[in-house]
Amino acid sequence: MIIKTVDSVQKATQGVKDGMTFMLGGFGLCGIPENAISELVRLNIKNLTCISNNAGVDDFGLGQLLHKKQIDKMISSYVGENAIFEKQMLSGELDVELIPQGTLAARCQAAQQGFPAIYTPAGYGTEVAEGKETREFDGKMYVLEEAFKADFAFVKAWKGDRAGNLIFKGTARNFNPVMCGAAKITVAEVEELVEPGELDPNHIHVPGIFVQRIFQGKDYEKRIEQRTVRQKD
Amino acid sequence: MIIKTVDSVQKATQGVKDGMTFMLGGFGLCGIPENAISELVRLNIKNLTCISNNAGVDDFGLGQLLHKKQIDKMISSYVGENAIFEKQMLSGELDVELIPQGTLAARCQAAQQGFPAIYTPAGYGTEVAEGKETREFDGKMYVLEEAFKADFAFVKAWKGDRAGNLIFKGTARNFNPVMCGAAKITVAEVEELVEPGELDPNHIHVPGIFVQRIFQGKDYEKRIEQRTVRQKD
Amino acid sequence: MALDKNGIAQRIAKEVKDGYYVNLGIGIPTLVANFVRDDIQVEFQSENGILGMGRFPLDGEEDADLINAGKQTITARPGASFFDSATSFGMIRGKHVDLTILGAMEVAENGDIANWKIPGKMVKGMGGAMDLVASAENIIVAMMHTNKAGESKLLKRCSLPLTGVGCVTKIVTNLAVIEVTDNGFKLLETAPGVSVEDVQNATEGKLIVEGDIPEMQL
Amino acid sequence: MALDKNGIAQRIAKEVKDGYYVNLGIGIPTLVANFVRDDIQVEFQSENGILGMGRFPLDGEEDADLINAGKQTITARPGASFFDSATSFGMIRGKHVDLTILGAMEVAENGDIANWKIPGKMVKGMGGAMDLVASAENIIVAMMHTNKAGESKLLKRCSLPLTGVGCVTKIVTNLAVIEVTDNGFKLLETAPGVSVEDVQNATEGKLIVEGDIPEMQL
Repeated sequence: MIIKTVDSVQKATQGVKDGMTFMLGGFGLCGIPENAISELVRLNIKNLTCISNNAGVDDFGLGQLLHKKQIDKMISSYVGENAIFEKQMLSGELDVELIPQGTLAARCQAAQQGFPAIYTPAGYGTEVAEGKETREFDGKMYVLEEAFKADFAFVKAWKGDRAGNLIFKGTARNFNPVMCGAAKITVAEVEELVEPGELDPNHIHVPGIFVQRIFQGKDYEKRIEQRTVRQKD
Repeated sequence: MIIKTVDSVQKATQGVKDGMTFMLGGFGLCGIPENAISELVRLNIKNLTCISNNAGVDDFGLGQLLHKKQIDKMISSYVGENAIFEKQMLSGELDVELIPQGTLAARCQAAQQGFPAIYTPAGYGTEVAEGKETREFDGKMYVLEEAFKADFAFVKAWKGDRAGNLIFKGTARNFNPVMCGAAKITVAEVEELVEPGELDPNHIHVPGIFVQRIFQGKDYEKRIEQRTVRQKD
Repeated sequence: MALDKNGIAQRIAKEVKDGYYVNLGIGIPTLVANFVRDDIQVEFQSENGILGMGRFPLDGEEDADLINAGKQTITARPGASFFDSATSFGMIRGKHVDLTILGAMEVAENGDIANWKIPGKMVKGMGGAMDLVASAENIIVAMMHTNKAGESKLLKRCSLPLTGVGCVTKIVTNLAVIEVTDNGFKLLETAPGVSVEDVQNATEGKLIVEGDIPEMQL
Repeated sequence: MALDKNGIAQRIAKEVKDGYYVNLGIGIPTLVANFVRDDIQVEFQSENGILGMGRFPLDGEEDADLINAGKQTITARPGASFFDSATSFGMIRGKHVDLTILGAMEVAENGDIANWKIPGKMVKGMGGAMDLVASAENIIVAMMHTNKAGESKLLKRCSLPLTGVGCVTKIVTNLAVIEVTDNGFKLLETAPGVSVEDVQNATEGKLIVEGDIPEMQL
């Protein structure tokens, strides 16, 4: 098989540069590529454009890159949990493109699957559609949204094998699968790296062809944003 | 949970009528909804339009419907294994729309996911694109292909639970998942029907929301079209 | 007496029918799950990738890999499934979700909704709301009838940036149940102890009152 | 001496590089897998939904649920994965497959290919071929240089309905290896014992011959 393993986050992030566009998986802090983000913070590359549903919190996730002012532009659907973000955005330091969450997913998937653009009803008649082509199909209006272009996609899976095949757990799946193969280079970090053949080929969520580099992540914090519990009945 | 079980193929096919458009899963004879097809043959409904990658063989799969002249129109990508088909097509009895296999999959998926149409490079510059809108994105030409509209989708899965969740085996998956939820009513037949909770929610290929009726299939023949073996080393 | 948030949720719960897949927004909509009848089968979808969302976990049983769209820890019910964001919005865009319940800052008498941005003040983003309102055919808004300044949130036209156009089908507030019709807001029910005049006074958009208006049954 | 089908497959196998994901069409292309070097890592994709296709099964170990796009029973290698048809063509359309090898009835000097239909005679359908040739950047055609009537299959223009336009990058026939350039067919190698004149005579399209043409190494 074609082996995708690299033995460190340093090798996994080789080639990242100032001014690049990154996709980063995760929803809130759930399923984010913690190891890759830490390394991007350490490398201190600047002027980044980040495509990510959310922007982390002030001191975790993408919030760390915002804190060091490494990001010029964010493309996200919801950024409500992040005060640094809000400050940089209101001051004009940070360029922010807010887009519907389903459109974000669809533009990633289009990039992955070679669709140049998609038509979605989301945002029609709102400022999201301003300057975009709209079109009627069967009496309903749609907005044309183009596939994303990105240099790197950083995703995090639960298990992966050395051929790059990935399996996710629970809702930590979210945007991770649709970003795989949607950038020039996809870097996957996993909680458990196994040998090819150990994962049931019927259960694989992302075939290895969509992944260029895979590595065993470490020290996962997996922070919970809104710990909510019920009382015993 | 919302229970989708029906206890017979008769109940599962309730509402099928002359002149309807059906989607049928399977690739060749692999993963075809054998029970539903047999029932459609028995019901002897006519003037059907069938969206299916292939047309079965003379005496199995969709070939049985062709044999009884129940089908007016086939939308397929490859029909090379079926002499009845070829005869009906050449005589003009059968209307045939041949489309690229990836376009077939994409038009099903578009219907499932609420995309009105998709742009694909497949078929550009060929007779497949005649009369269709074409368009350039980033220097490459694409053809606009509309989402399918169908009355029923008949699919076959390996395992399913009573909530309609489906899991497929091997390459019997093929077109089945993308047809689920792509028609007004999706009917799934399974080799093994289990209780909700028995399938790992991480392993489900098609969430039950895309399935309206599910039933325990029986007497699966699972015919092999091209039995090919190697000699022991 | 006007309803509180739980009262609004309780009234909306009556709109949830047997066999429905339902997407609940953050805030009052989340409370609706607590009031759905036990004898009907309903599944909750959360757009971050779960169908069959269950209750909050017991203390100590939280799983960082299992949250809802509000980032709260949750559990999965038997028959649940997990999926990626593209599939999730495929369900929504493809109209497989039967009912969407969400909050709003403003609703207009033509069914327009605004709930994601106050220019210069608050810009959290639309999340999945624009996809939901553009696709769903059954959209109930749960909100207070007026804002903190006492101004009506049921308007002739929205003043804030829109989330979606002509999409809201019903509104349940602390004062009333209102249907959005081609001709404007049609009053269906008043909250216990709330008069038609109270509703009229709190509604800037055109309010249609036909015949006797029953009181909400909770 | 002109090559036979296995010879063509053997020569094409040299175009398969370490780390390639490869899609093989029906016919001669299928034979290529037999000749790929053992010391490089290659995975075969079959568009019906498998990556990591292995050898044919042993007698008695066939699985009706495990076939390739030619409907033949196959096996899966360690590290294989199964997926649906939309994902499969996502791989293809998204240019994740590195090399596509397929047969043809005609190839034109501008890279056009025809391989799915002979009007009035043969209409089997294009299967996945139109998707493959419209998307792949590295497309090798495996075919005999002439048809059964002895007519060239390397033409100025295709006479049959096209499968794709300007897409073929290389052609390996029983007589030669030919690159499709902006200026026409460029002769790269001749089969053992085949002369440049033989190739010229069998090629209707413009054949570019520059310098000494080496003989194929198999």
